[in-house]
Order: sequence, then structure tokens, then C-alpha cells
Amino acid sequence: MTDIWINMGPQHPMTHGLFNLRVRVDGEIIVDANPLLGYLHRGVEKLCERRDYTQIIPLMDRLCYVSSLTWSHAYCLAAEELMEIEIPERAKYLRVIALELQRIASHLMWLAAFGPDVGMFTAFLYAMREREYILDMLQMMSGARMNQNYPRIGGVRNDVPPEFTDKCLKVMDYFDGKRKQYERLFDDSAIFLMRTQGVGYLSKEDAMDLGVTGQTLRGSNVPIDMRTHDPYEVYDQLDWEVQVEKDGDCYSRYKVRMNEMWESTKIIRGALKKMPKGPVRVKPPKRPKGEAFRRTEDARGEALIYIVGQGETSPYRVKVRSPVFANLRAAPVILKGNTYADLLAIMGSIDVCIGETDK
Amino acid sequence: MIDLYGISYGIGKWFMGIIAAILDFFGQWIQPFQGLADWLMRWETLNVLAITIQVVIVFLFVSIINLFIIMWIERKMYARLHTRRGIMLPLPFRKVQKGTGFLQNLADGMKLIQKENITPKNADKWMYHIAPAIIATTSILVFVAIPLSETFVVANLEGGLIFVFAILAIAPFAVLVGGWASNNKFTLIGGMRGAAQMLSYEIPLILAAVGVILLAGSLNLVDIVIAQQQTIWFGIPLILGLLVFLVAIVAEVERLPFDIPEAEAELVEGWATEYGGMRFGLIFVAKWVRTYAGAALITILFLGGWSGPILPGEIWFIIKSYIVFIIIVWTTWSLPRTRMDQVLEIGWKRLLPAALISIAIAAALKWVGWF
Amino acid sequence: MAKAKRKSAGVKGWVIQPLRATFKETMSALIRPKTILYPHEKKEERAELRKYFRGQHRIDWMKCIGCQLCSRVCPNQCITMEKVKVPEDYKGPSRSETDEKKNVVLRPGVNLGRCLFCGNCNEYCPTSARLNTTHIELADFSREAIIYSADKLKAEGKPTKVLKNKIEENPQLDEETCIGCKRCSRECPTRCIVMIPGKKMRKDKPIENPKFDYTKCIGCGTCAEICPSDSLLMEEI
Amino acid sequence: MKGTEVAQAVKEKFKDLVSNVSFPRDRVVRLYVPRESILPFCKFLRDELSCEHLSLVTAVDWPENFECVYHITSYLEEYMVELHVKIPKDDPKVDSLSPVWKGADFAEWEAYDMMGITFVGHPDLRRILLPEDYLYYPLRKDFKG
Repeated sequence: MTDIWINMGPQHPMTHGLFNLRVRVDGEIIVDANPLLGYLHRGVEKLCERRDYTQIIPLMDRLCYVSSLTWSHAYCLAAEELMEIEIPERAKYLRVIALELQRIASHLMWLAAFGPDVGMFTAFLYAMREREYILDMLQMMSGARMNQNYPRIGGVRNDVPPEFTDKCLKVMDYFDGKRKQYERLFDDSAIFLMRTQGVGYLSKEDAMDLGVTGQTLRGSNVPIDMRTHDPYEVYDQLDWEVQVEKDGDCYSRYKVRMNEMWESTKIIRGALKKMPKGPVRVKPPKRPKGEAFRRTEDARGEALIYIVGQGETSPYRVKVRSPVFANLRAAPVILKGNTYADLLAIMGSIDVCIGETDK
Repeated sequence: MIDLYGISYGIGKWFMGIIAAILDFFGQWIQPFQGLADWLMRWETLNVLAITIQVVIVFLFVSIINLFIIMWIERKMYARLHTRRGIMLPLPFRKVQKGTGFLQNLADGMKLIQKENITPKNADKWMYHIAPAIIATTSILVFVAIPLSETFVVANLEGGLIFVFAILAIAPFAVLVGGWASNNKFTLIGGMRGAAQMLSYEIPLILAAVGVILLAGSLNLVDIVIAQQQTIWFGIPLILGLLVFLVAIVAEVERLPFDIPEAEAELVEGWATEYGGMRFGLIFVAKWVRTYAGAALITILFLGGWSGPILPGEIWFIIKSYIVFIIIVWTTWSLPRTRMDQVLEIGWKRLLPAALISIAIAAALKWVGWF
Repeated sequence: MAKAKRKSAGVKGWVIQPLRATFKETMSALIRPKTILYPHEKKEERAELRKYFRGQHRIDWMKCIGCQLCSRVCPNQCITMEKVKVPEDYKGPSRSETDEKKNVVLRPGVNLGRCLFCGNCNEYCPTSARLNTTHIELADFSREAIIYSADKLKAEGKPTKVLKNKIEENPQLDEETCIGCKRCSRECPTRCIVMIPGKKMRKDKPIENPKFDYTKCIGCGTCAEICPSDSLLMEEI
Repeated sequence: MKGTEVAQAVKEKFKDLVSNVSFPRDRVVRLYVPRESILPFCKFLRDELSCEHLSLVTAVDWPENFECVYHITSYLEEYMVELHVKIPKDDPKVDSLSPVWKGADFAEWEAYDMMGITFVGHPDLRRILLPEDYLYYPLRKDFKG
């Protein structure tokens, strides 16, 4: 018997967060894998039952520390559906800008983690440097670098300062200019291609059957993006394309994320151009009744929030669908048969965020 | 002629002269002291002393001065590559952070020395403690045979190149021993990977040097450089051999595109996971020393050693080896890590044929009669 | 499982292209690296980032009216109201009748160990008395040291008369259960409650019921909280 | 496909089993199904109505009964089915959907972990987020701290 179980995590550089991936290896080949969760369980869903609708927003921010705004936005969207209110047009555009900035920031954070995963620490610092410019923009909008607490039920917290448009366009120009650099560093590097191409294959059928969403699904040639599939805000009025790659390997997932970042800059430019003037907030009712859900495209996949209200100031039940939770289900399937060294590239390409997985 | 031995002999003689004079002075009353003084001033004693001083000088150069410089170069260099500032240790009384951080490595070393030495519970204690010692000693021992100039060399061995390769090949063995003795899954995998990598890279490394040996007609490192001074740098006709040697030496010292024995993302710290304190420090420092040894070897074998105008030979040697070192650092921080099977593939399928072609080129050149 | 390679990097890709990328970055950073020397340069002090920045709280005592709204909307319950003794000639606004008699004012203190800097308190403050500074270096050696009392957060500004009902709730009276104790009118921070005789009688006297001046009401809910007979209910406007 | 069309198709197959059909949005249909018929119903959804994706399994603790809410998506036809199943409190059992969608087991794990609903036919039902030896089901309303 040459198989050994290796415990990767919770204290292991591979785990971007707190979870334990038990891997059974035969020499260098992975035979079996088993993710164990729950190290970061905070009981968010229970906490939601004790807070009123507004107080949940900062709590939802903390579901995922990397892309916090998408979560509070998903919650606000579901709550607006529950309360049956329509938010002002300008608020919608502001939300789209904030969401896409957050998406870029989140993907850059992923790139920063993916670089060291395949052994390139330099990518970490380059991506973090770019992320700082994006976070500056988010800070300018909302007043905080992370955990912005920016969307509100019925709009956004505040309007942007007048100089925001110019500054944001400048950052977008800078970021577009960096694309060549990243392509040279990753796409043109033979060793990087060796590490990612043909590694961690996930077929189209498996991906759909396992409930995988987001970039992992789009990397397996399924063109499903909640922004077009179930449009929210003003995504259907802007000019952009869903990014899909054909082969479901690590390189496809990498490529989808990279392309999405620069697609996001396109969305931001369009939204900045089209943004109308007007109020940014309407007053929500305090005690809604009924049930509602909304899906959004989180930075990692499909985020679904289901709220049941019972005419109280706090909701009766809030359920969070975390995309990573479903994507982790696919991890053992993808990992089987790959080598131990590829584990990092694969888990990195799934983009694990344990904050939202454990809730 | 001034050489390292001559300088050492002079220092030893001067030092012993003082002691012998003092002993001689007391010898007026106590007879045996005179005999002792005579013995101290004999050639055999001074010879042993001179060799000792020689070794101490090289040790100081390699492990203190040179090590600090290359560590500083690497840390500062890749900081700039990351668009960071890098190490900048200010003096305690200065408020504004402005400094080159040259002493940062000293501070890090001081910290490591203070750390507790932890032995894992079920580790093989002897092997566990001996592995870093083997790595550190062999890494420094390489410099015994590496000449900084015609005269600045501890041991001008006839088979100097063979000695260098033999000494370089010991450290991966210690990697395996240390990884296995630590009794940890990560270290075990790391040690095994180290052994496999050593097997696949030792051969192209030596084969790439064979071309140089053919052209120079000698295994003596000094003779190789003198042969280059008479013709041209061997790096120019044997560019292929130079590239193979560079890649193989990077793999040999386990730097980044090939640092799979200690792939920190999957194996935590690879085979060195369980080491702490100064034992870890030794391993870490030995890596730099070995990298510098590789850079020095490339300088000698392919880049003409200490030959250069105006400046003294030792300075030229150091400049050239630092440039090679900087190139190694630059590639290290620009490339991702390869996988285990890919490392072997590159070693056996790419480098080995390339090294053989390089030998063929060298043989052809020799046959044509250009060298 | 493994698939054929799609993209090959070519000869250049082995080393040259990545080296080119890193070389360009190195050259751009050679003179001026991109990192900030943190204690000497601070990002949050840059003018364009300062407008909505949420740092440490300060409370403008000349604007604060002690309405307890901030402590109510705080998600973490990190704000506690403290009764602070003031001299008799203190000219600050916001003193309910009881407080004025006792020469105290109600001012918020913050437990920064719990605060999550969400900014809800600022958002709902009816007089914009809560200020956010850009001060963020709040770490300390003990837990007690980061519990900021009201005195520590004091900032002096100009008093204001502008009151905004940002919570958008108003108290509604259930006349059936009101016992006419006047506590609401005494505790109301904006003094928008006057007691008028109501319909119900007790001992041949009409019970005095509160009447609300909704233009002044800020919806803080103090009256509803304090009511002994639970006859006040906060309702949306 | 519009929500009404989906409801039509479902009603033809499962005549009186489907109840309380409503349409929260244009392409969303919400319906109730008795818990005995959930497995054939979901098989029908997957095979006939091309619902490839099970988004979410939620368990809600109502005062009189539990309720499992399944959000099922069709990528091809771009609609969504919100499936409610009522489960009595004294016998919290429901058929597992993992034979239908492979990815269902993770979502069901969480529902079991938090609400204590047993999924019959689940490959490996155990605690996932909470410790193995935890006694309570924290999202139930009678759980006090």
C-alpha cells in the first residue's frame, strides 16, 4: 500500500482560507480528495434573523472579504424584490460601476493568489498593485477600501463625488495598458502554459451536473452568465460579451477570468458614459411580507439570496447560495488523476473563498 | 609573486615572529621556550599556518562578505522587480526610512540564531541534525577549488572541475536525508523530488562542461581560464553549452523554475519544513552560496574567468560572477514553477541532447584546429 | 483526460517574453517604487479619497441632541449612551427636560473593539453631529483602551437647528392605553411632544395625551421605548 | 420558455399533485409539490423540461411544518422553477435529489446540518459545517443560542 493521505489545510499555503482538503496520493498521482469545511462557520443565516433589514447589509459584506460588495448587492436586490420597489436609474448605474470594480478587484486578488500557486510570486505583487488602484476607486465611491457597505435597499449609500468619472477613466486606461504586460508574463510563458494547459479537465456535462457556476462553468464551454441569463440592474443595456472558453482545463478558467477583467473595464466605461443624473436612493418599506429571491453573478459564480419576510423588521429566513460551495463539490472530480503538484493550479483556478462557503 | 598562499605565509610569519620573539625573550631563563620558538619559526609550521589562514580568508570572503553582498543584491533586485522598495533597515535613531538595508541580513541572521532549535518528536535525530551541516559545509567547500584569479586560490587542483562537481553533488543527498529524517509527509516528498531532480540534472551539467574541457584540454580551472585568455571566451563558440549549463545549475541549486523539492505552495517549505532556527538559516544561506558557486563556475568555464583589461583579475571575476548571478535572479523571479514530471522531461529530453550537441561542436572545433 | 496543447509559446516564450515583462516593470520602479512608506505617507489622507472616508468617530457635541438613534441603528450595538455632567450654563442643544433638571446630557460613547465602521450611525444621525475622521490607527494594548467614552470623542462645532427624520418613522399613539404619565414629553430630545387633554377620563379629569409635532420629530423612538404602557408605536411615514 | 408555459407542461403531467402555482417574475414559476412525488417530479424536470442546474436547497422552519425550497434552473430555456415541499415536523424526511443532480448532495448536506432534515438516499449524510458530534440544528426557530 503506497497511498498516503495528506492533510492540506487549514494551515497550509495552498488553502486560500480555512478549509481542509484531504488528498490521497499514490506517489505523485491524486487518487482521492475530500474537502472538509466548517472552520469559518459564523452562522450568518442565523444572525440575519436577529437583525433588521438595513443592519444585514454590513453583515452580508463580510460573507466574502474579497468581493464584499457583490454580496451586499445581491442581498439588496433580493430585498428590493421582496419589498417590490424600483430603484432610481442613477443608482442602478452606480451599482453596476461598483460591482464591476469589485469584480476586477476580486479577480486581481485571485490572480495574486494563483501566481504563487503556480510558483510565480511576482504576479502576486503586480496584481496587488493594480488592485490597489481599483480599491482607490471603490474607496472614492463608498468611503472604504474593503467591506464597503455601499448598496442600500432602494439605491446606494451616496452619490459619487463629481471628479469620480475622470479619475475612474484614468484608472481604466492604466489598467487596459497593463494587459500586454500580463499576457507576456503568463500567456507567452511556456512554463505557465505547461502548468495549466490540459490540467484539471472538467467536462461540460460534469460541470452542469455538479451545479458548478461562474468561471469554472464558462471555462467548460457553457456560456451562462447571470448578468445576461437573468439580467439585473442595467447590464442588458450595456455593450459587453460573455466570456467563454472551450476546453475545461485550468488555462480556460484562467483565460475566462483574465478576459472578464478587461470586459469589466468595458462595462465601466459604458456605464460612466450613459449614467444619467438624478436621485440615488428611495425609501424602502420597513416591514415587508412574502418571499423573494434574486440571482446575481458574483465574482465567483452564481450568487442566490432567498429571503422570507413575515411582516417584521427582521427577515424570517435568509438563505445564501454560495457559488464556491457548489464549485468545491467539483474539486474531487477534477482532481482525480492529476498529479499532486497540479492540485495547486486546479484549486487556484477554482478560486476558493471560504468566507462565503462556510457562511 | 604575490598570491594567496604568499600573503597567508607572510601574515603567518609576521604573527609567529612576534610570538617567537616573546618566547625567545623568556627563553633566556627558561630553556624549553627557545626550542619552542625555533619550532614555531620552522617552515613546516608556517606552512600549516599559512594554509589555515588561506582557508580562513576564503571562508570570510565566501560566507561573510560575498554572502552579504549577494543576499543584498538578490533581495534588493527582486524587490525592484516587484516594484517594491525592498529591505531598508534604518538606523535606530533615524526617523525617516532611508537606507539601503545592507545590514538587514545580519539582523535576520541574529534573529535566526536566537530561535529555539526544535527537533520533531519522531525524527531520526542524528540524520536530522547532520543534514544542514552537510549542506552548509559542502557549499562552502566548493570555493576551495574555485580560483578568483591565477594566484588567489586555495587549492589549485589538477582535477579541480571534478572536485567541484563532486562537492556540488553531495548537497542533494543531504536534502534526501534531511527530508526523510524529518518524519513528515511534505519533507519526504520534497526529499524524494530532490533526489530525482539531482539524478536528471547532474548529467547535463557535467556534459555541458565536457565541451569546455575538450577545448581547454585540462580539468584544472586555472588552466581553463588561461586557455580562454589565449583564444576567446568559450561561451561564444559553446553558447549552447553555456545555456544548458545555466539551466542545469539553476536546477542544481533548486532555484525557482525548478525549485520543486521545496515548492512552498504545495509542500509548505518542502524538505526544509521541519527545520527551524539557525538550521533553517544554514539551509537558506547555503542556497545562496551554491547559487554563487554556480555563477562563479559559469564565469570560469564560459566567460573567461578573471580576464579583462585595466582592473585587477579578482575584481573582474567578481563583476562577471555578479552579473551572472543577477541574470539567474532575474529569471528566477519571472518564471513560474515547473512540475515534477516536466522537470525530468526538460532534463532528459531537452538538455541532454543539447549538451551532446555542444560536445560535438567542441569536438568539431578541436578537429578543425581552431583551438 | 489530458488534452492536446492549444497554444504554444514558441522559442521566445521559454524565457524572453516573461523577462521582458519583468524588465519593463523593474525599469519603471528603479527610481520610484510603487509602495507607500506607510507611517510617513498615508493613503487615506489623499484629498480625493477623504470625502466619504469612514475612520474613527467624533461627535460634535454642539450638534448632538442625544436622541440615541445611532445606538439603535448600530448593527453591533457598539454605541452606548452616557450621561455626562455639564455645568448649569451649558448651552448645548438637545437636552430633554429631565436632563436639563439634572444638568446632564446624553452623549454616545463607542466601543471600537466592536465597531465595524459601517457608517450607519452617520447616515441616520438627524443633525449630522457624527463626524468621521481619517484617523484609523486605533490599535491599543488593552481592550479597555479602545472603549472610547463620550468625553474622548468630543468635538466642538456650531449648533444647528436642522433636523431631518432620516429613519422615516413616526410615533403613533394608542389612546386607549395611554395613562398620561408625561414621560415621553419629558424624555423627547427634540421636545416635539406637548401634552394635551385627551378623551379618556380618570378621576373626573381628562388624561393628558401626547401630541406630536411631526415637523420636529426625528423618529428616534425614545418615547416608544420609554413608554410604560406600550401605547406608542413607531410607524412608517 | 415563459413561466406560464412551464406551469402548463407540469400540470399536464402531474395533474393534481401540483398546487399553489404562482409567478413571481416573468420566467419564474413557484409551485408546491407533495414530498412523496418530489423525485419523479424532478426527474421529469430534468429530462423533459431541460432543467440542468439545481441552484439551491433551502430549508425553512415554519411554525407548523418544515419546508424545503428548491431553486431549479434551465440554462437552455432560461427559466427557473421554485419548488416548495412541505415536510411535517415530527418526521423530517424527504427524498434526496442526488440521483437526479450529482451536485445536490452538497446543498442537502447543508440543509441537514442546519435544519436537521434527513435526505433519504443521500450517499453520505453527515455534518458538514458544524462539528461531527454537535447535537442541535441551529437554524431551527426553537434553537436558543
